[in-house]
Amino acid sequence: MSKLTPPLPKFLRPAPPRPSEKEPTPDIGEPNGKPGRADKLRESAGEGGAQVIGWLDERTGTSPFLRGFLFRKVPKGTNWFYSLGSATMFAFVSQAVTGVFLAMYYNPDATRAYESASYITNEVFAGELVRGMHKWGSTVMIVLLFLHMARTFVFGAYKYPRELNWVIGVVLLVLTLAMGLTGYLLPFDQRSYWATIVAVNLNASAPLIGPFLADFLRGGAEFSSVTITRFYALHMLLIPGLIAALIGAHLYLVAKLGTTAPPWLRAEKKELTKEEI
Amino acid sequence: MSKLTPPLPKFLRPAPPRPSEKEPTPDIGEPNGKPGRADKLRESAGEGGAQVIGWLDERTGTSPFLRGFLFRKVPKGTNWFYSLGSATMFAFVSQAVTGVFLAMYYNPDATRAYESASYITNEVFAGELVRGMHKWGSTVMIVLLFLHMARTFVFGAYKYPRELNWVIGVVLLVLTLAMGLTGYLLPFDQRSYWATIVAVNLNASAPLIGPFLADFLRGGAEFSSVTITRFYALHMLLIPGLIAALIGAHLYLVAKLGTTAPPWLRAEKKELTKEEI
Amino acid sequence: MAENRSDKNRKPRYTADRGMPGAFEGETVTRRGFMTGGALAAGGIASAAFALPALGFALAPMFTDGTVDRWQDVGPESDFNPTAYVPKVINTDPGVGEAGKATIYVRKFDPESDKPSPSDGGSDPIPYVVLSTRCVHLGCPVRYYQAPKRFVCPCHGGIYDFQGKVDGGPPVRPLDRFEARVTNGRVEVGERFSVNSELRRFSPRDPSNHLDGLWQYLYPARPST
Amino acid sequence: MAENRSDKNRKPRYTADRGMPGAFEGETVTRRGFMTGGALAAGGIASAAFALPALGFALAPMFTDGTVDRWQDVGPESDFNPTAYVPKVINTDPGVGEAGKATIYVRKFDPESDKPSPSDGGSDPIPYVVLSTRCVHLGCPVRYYQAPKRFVCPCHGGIYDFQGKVDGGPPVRPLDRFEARVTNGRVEVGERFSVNSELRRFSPRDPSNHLDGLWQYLYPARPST
Repeated sequence: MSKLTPPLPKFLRPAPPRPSEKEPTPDIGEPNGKPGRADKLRESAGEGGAQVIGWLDERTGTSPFLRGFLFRKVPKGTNWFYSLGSATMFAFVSQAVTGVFLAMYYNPDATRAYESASYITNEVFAGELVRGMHKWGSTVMIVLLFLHMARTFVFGAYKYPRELNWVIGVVLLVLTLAMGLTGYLLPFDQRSYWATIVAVNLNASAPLIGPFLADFLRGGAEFSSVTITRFYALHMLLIPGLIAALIGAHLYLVAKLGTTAPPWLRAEKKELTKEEI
Repeated sequence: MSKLTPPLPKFLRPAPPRPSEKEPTPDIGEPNGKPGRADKLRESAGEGGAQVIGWLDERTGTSPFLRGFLFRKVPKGTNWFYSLGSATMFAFVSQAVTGVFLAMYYNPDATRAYESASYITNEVFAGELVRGMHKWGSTVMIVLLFLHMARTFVFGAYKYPRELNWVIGVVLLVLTLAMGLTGYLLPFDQRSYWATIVAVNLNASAPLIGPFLADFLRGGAEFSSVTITRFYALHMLLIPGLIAALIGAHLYLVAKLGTTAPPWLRAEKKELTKEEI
Repeated sequence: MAENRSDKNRKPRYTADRGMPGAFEGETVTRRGFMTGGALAAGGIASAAFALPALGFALAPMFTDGTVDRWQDVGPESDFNPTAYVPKVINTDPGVGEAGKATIYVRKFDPESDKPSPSDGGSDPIPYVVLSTRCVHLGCPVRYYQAPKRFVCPCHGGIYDFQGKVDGGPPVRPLDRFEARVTNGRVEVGERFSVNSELRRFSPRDPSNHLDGLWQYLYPARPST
Repeated sequence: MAENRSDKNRKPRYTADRGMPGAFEGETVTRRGFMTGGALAAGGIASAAFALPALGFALAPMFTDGTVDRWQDVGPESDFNPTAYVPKVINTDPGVGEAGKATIYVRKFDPESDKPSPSDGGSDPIPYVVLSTRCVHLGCPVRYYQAPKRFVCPCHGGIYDFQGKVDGGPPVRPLDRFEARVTNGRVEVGERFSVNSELRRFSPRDPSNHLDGLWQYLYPARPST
């Protein structure tokens, strides 16, 4: 501000306009007739929505990020195989949502678990559907995960500078399989029970750490009332928390490093270079 | 590349150096004697660590972010009150960790809940301590949250452009109180039971939506075996998931918009401006 | 004309008129717009396909009938009289152990003093007055004292008279009642129901729900009851 | 000298020598470095204060004695003979309902054929041979067939002979056994224990843990047993 003329005290000066309050640039010409009522409504509704979005955008600065993310350049040759990663994530989200709702009825007690699972299936509205989605969705997720991994491997998308993302993906694979293992016990029928016994004893067969690993999973030396709550806690809290965090890191790296072109296009490019010579 | 001289085929050319493999700039002079063994070890260990960090940094690009985050400029007058937000988050993390471990033993069944809570307290190693941390930690978190909110209000840090962060904070407050409410039922003693009955009926007293809200919380018209699993699912999955996501948004906005100076410094600045005139 | 005006003020209707390269004649939607819309619609349908059943699954208990259609024996007729309440324990949900047990107060119906009777339209009055101990303020258990013939709630001091009507404190309507009948000389207790201050009968409601005057429309019944 | 060399090659030891403004004499750590270190140390201590007990809480079952010190009656002595196994059901954990029940096979000890006996050092041999049905391959339940006098596991075809020793298939050691004693003419079953191929006695181990030769050191016992 000028220091020559004594200015008004600050509280008397008009506030500088906030960015959102600037005069709207009149890109819509003055209407030459009275606007129709419907038009006016539509316009003000649109403006209201734009104002809300503008208000949010001004405070969060998401629009440059969103523009960069949604309209980013992708390599030539990007095809349907590139959607396998998103599909896997969608499967995870579906598992998370159905899982939260199943937890509202499920009871991780050795004497009540089977009963509550059958209550979900037979009594609750849409229970069979939701439990089925969770059960078959787990298989779908693992199939999609392996397909996504195969795509990455075959297209060579694990190479520099994407090694770290491959490593994170492998950890996600292991965690997803651990979800399958811990979830298998929860219906607590004969199949669940014996499959878990066998799986825990497989863990016990590792030299040196095996017995400790099995004891950790069982919560003691024998399969007891603690085992099923422990599997439930791993299935609901520990492993999904880790998976969600690692999916975040995985996506961050994908957004940062971009995707690769399919190998056949890279080969074409190489040949083009040779022909140019 | 030059198109005049025929270059080697690509696979015969030496690979261009990766950024991490560039010659290290010799800021350490050539040693004039043979380096001592311990020194050498120390140096190579340091270099190894630096290489791992460099490898990660090259692929993730975290160091500019970290530098910006850790060495950002804060306003003059930033004081201990500004740590209340971090303290609240630390309390949440502590609740999450102890909660995951408590879930390994807790059984959300009306006939077993009290038994498993008393098993945790009396039988498991450090159980009294961990359950105590979770119980008292919830109070600590709510106290810290209110202090953080009071700091924000008194310092005027909710004003433009931080209104959205205040709104998110208020939602976090409500969700944290909901955690307190849902967690209170879980030990399932007389106090928990009647407090929850009263709380659910308080919800039922809202006109129009009240009865539906109460039915949603109870999982039916009467307090039944579904009520406690439902409270457990809300306490463990739905509400903590929302809180974690909103804490992320809250922190993003804090990092983006920065912190405010205390009001007395802003007042000083105003006076300075006047004096300058 | 409004049509002309909006044509003038907005983008041209046809993509060809906007000077887009490769536009087809008569094309009104850009291909990018179409793809975006299609992707959003497909994503929306896919999300709804799993989110809606899951939501219905979680919210279903709000819309299901919670009443239990069974009669529980509480003792022979000789246990009860019209001048004093006798506490009895019934089981509202066998699945939750101790928490499923509820105390009720039972006495014989007295045609002289019990007017009006909360009967179901034109049917006979219920032969026994069976009161729930759930305080209709916030659900704490009330206790009956014989000397003043009053029910008192320990939580916030609600007081009910001998008929279960509000006599003081915060409760919003009389104590809930239960159906009762006599079979082979034994008293049996059935479904819960709520009453308003005139003892008019309503479907079972939560404590804290008013049932008088216009209030009854602000606290709707469960859909299936 | 190494000291001189490192002084020359690294940053000067004193902050004053590095030309820092406001450095004190003899100061070796910058104030920023000290604050950073202090904050990290305080944060580390605070995190450890809640993370370590929580971890111990979660991992404690790995280090606690899982054996149950109680004797369960399985029937009178007249039920059993040395030539055939009789199946009996005991309860290993009453808290888990059906899942806590386990079948065991019991027969009388035969001093002629049962050599060596898995006795505890110099004590008397256990008067009854009580075999666990838990296959030591991966924990499936084995079944006894009288005709071939063999135990067969349905999961992966493990076969054990009349003494419980491995006769074929993947199992790594003989079937686990239980302590047994006779009290007032009734047979009582006690703690589980494991044996290796020479029937030497070990603390109870998981299935799939080898106990012969050097293997036994690769599969440690639980710390408290």
